[in-house]
Amino acid sequence: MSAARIDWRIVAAGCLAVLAAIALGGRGGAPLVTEMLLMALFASSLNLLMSYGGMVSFGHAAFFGLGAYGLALAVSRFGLPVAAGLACGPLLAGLLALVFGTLCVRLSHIYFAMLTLACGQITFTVLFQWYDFTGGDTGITGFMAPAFGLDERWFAVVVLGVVVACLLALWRVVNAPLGITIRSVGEDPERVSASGLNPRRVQLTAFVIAGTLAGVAGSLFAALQGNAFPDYAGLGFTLDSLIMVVLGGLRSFGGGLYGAVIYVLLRNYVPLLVTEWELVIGVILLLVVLWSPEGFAGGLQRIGRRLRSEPRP
Amino acid sequence: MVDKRFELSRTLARAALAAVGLAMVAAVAAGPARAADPIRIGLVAGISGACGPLVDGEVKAVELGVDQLNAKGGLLGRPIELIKRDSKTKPDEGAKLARELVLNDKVDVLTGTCSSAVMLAVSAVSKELKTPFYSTIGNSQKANIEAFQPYFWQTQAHALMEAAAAAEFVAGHADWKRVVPMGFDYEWGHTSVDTFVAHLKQLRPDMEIADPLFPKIGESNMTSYITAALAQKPDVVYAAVFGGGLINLIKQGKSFGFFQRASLVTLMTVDTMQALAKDMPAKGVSGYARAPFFELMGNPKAKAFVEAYRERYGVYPDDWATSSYDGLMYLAAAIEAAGGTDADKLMAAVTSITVHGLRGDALKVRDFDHLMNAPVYVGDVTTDSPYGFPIMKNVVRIDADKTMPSKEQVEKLRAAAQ
Amino acid sequence: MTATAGRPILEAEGVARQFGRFVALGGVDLALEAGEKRALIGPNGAGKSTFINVVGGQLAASAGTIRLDGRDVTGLQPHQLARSGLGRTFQISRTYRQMSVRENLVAAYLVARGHGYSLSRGRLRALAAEAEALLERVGIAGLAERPADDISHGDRKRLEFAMVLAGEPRLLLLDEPTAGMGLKERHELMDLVAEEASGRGLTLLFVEHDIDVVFRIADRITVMARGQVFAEGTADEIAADREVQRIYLGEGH
Amino acid sequence: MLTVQIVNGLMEGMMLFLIASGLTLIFGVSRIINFAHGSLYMLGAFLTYQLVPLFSDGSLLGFAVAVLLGAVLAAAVGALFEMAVLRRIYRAPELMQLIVTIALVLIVRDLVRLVWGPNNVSVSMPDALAGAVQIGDSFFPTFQFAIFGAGLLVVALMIAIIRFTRAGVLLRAATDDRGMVALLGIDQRRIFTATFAAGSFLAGLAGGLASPFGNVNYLLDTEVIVAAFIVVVIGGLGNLYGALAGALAVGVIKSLGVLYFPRLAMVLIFLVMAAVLLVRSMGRRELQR
Repeated sequence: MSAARIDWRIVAAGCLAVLAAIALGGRGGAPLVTEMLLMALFASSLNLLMSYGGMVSFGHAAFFGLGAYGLALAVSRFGLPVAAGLACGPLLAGLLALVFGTLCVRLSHIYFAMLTLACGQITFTVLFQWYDFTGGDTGITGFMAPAFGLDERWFAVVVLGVVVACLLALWRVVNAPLGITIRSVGEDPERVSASGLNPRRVQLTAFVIAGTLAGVAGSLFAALQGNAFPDYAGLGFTLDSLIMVVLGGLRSFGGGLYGAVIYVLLRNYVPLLVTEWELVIGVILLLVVLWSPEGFAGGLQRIGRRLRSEPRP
Repeated sequence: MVDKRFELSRTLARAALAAVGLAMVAAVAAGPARAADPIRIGLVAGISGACGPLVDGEVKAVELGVDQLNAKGGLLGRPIELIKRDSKTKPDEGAKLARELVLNDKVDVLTGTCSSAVMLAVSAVSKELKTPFYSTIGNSQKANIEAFQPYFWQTQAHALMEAAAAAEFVAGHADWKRVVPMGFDYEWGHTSVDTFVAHLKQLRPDMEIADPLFPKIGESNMTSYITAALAQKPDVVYAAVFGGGLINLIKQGKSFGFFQRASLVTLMTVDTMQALAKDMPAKGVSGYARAPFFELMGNPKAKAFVEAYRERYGVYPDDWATSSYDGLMYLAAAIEAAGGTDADKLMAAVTSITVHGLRGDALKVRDFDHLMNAPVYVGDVTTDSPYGFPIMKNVVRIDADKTMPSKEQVEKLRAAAQ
Repeated sequence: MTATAGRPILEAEGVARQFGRFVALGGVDLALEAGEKRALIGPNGAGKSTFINVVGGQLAASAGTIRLDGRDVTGLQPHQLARSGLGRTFQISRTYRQMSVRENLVAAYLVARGHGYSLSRGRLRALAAEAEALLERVGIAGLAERPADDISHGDRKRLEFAMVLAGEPRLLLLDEPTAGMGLKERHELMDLVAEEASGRGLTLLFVEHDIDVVFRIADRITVMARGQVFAEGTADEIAADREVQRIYLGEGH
Repeated sequence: MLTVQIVNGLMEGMMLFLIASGLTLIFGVSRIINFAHGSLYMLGAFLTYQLVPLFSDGSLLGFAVAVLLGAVLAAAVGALFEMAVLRRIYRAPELMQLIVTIALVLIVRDLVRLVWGPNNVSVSMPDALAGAVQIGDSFFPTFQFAIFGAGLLVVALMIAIIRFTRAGVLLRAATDDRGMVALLGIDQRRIFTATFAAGSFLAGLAGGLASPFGNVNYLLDTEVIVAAFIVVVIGGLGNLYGALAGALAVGVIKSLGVLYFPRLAMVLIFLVMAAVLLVRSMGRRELQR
């Protein structure tokens, strides 16, 4: 039995690569690395639902946005210190994930997706229209210094720490009995049910974990920016997260991570070359689905298999 | 305990991580430092996303202006370098790009934002990094009032001023007795409607003002709002809407016979008139505008700009283009007055100079809210036009002193926001 | 665990189920005594699978009562029934296709033992040993590493059976356990089922089309037709029943 | 006032139905949630913008020809997409099918922008539809009646095709049971291609028909797609009559919302969508195969 242990060498190598990128990028480049890290966490949280739980959410950005607003509202409306606000974000996201999740897990497949879409759009609309409380479309700004007023590089290092911790925790979850159960439900909820466990409860558990982690990412994103806007809960971020998971690779723990790095880089650098950057991303997405449906991770594995099966001269 | 598909072969994972790391390193290391000689302007524009249709003219005009300045030897003997970025009309993206532009590309000034959210997000970066930032499209008053910061200035009439100008215009029509206000359902729309109503109540206490209507921003089907407005039997509808949503309102309104029964007063920019062309109603539409080129042709500077713009792009500049060009020229004057691009010296110059621009010969930015005394042009839309698309006639230039909030008002609003 | 003979473990009274206007079950009465092996036979569309699904909780009954060990369990969810000692297989076997055979069984154990939400990986190691033993018993230990998607139809049936056994049920519902299998495989599987059922003292209710299998395994046989119980009795009684022969044996198999 | 809003809501609803009909058709047959439906709508609008000057100087017939031609071209794009892309991945998880339609959204949006530029454009109303009809002391656009008629025509045609033609029989069979069509010995791929073409035709038709009634720009796709999803979900995915009822209901809710709960209209529509999904799911804890 190959107990999926964490290979600390890989973790260390990854962290070193990120630290090197932060150092080389300087103050101006560090926010890009931070964004990549936060998107990696955001996409990985969706990946828990999609690759493991078999649930495709069209409203995952709601929890990212709620994480951001949890922080922004706690500080600006309730006068809490930023540290406490950072706890409020994931908490708010987790709570709403519990509420929305309770409803959504009653449905499956495309109906589930459509209900998450509705929940996500309701969240967005409330954030967008409730001026007196959420500031509407002009959001909440100036409630804290962006990145706590830290040097961008130091903030990126802090985020690296939090994101690595969250991903390790997620790794722990998916390789623990709970992770097996979540995958079982993703594969066949009827079988789980006939075996004696309520699949909806399992789905709800996964939904809340994913929502909370998305909330962590959203809170830190708001901290990076020093603001919160309804966009953070909008359809744009939801589609981003779906695209990242697919680009990175479904059915792989690293899918969210790879996808975030690839997508954020594409989105950052393609517009420098062509105005029609969406066209380029669209074509890449199409090619990935057609030629490597399991994304970057799947492609890697395929190459790996080919290397192993071919005798070396 | 892990299914093969989930199990990452370690070498592969390492290879992947190395690749990812390399990619990140390569990515963020891109853009080597350049000589400090040129004056760099960072243009963060919503080239894609919701602002796409608006910023087209802005980008063209700024590129034209920079080329013209460089052709004359730049500013203070230094060439100007324009660095253009696509904010995708997303506040987070705008803020990130602004930060990158300041820290990596060493830009001296930021500009280009269109949506209020992106403008406020970039303004926060400008404040933090002490980099001057001016807006020529986005005109939420929040940036001048509640979220004011010393490195920002606004070269437009902001939302409060435009709404006040619209109220002046409506009040001036003695035969209009009943008005229905309407605005897009977001901050700008609500602020505009509130300001319009407050102003109008003062100017014309006799006027009946119906409950306002708030269609969602960019609403594609305005018919329910049109019928609801017409049911009030208004003489005039004030609509704080623009762009695509405004085109919907006008075309659909036309189908309802709206313009035979009421007048519309709205933000009427050149691009909207170009888009509507022969579909513009012959009467019944009045507008307030920011920089209608046809009204500025008497000013030789404006005429020269319009001709240069036409020569280069084959079209007439819209308001966004004209005011962005004007904003750029104001910046140029300020840099020359400051003798450089030092942020604090530049800001001191911004609030002390008087510039002969496209929109008048005494443009200046006042010191307590960094708001330009930009005029608002009001008039009636006519299809009788030499340009091949409608323009406005009977245009009145409403000067800023009639519309700018007083220092006391600004301070009151700032205190209320605390 | 051991049931006292003579007391019904499952009682269905007037169990009905409609789909729109179509009456799939028109009031079925059926009682199973603890430890017995009952076959449910009948032509296609007789309502056998519907009955299994209603008892298993996958379908709600439109009317009627179901008692398990004397307790009214009508309307309970499948997982609640499973926890009350009911285990079942499906017509098209349900396993976790992308997971390995071993993982499938470990997952079944986790659920059965109430460790589905555990975060302790120690539990997995402990259960893996048990899983190994059970795979051995059902004869697919050699396939432990293969994804369930990759193994043969018959082996998947065995896997599903093992997953049900992991839940230590007292009542076992098998919906066409041998559908789509070859003759030899069929008998081997059903012998295994019978052996395990006897060894563990399980009560067995199975839907089966192969009359040989039925006569070999079943203590008693219930014949269904058009959503009703048509006849019930021992193998000999049913074999001798002319009506049954006419409407069922003669027509189909 | 109330009546006016209700009538207007029904009119708007019929427009929504035209938008949603193709989406629900495609979903019914192929189970694909086509995010690119809005893109085909937009394409129909831009093609009409391009073609109208060629055929029409304000004449209704010329406009109709331009719209139909635009819809046919949109159908061709849809069919091509089905054959070149979707066909390869019918066995993949449904998510993959959805993702390629998202990719198509991105591609079409930028292609439209490349061809027609980022600015707003306007399609002229045909003269015959430019006026208004007076009912009581209210006016309603002739155009909306024409759209209502067109909507009814589409419903009638779709019913006729589904009821009375061989294609319709196959369509119904495919909607009810995908495997059955294969059993009937019919090339399932042809049905899917035809369905995609038909759905795209309807999207392009809706875009073309609606174009004189509003603004046309390269951002039209997103505006349309969310509205279409709402209608299709409320109507019951894949259900034509449901989509009609759902569209009319959404139109009326929105129209009345302007009067009675102006700030809540959008949230309310999403709440209705959520409620419909949940109510439909009740008592459906049945076996899912």
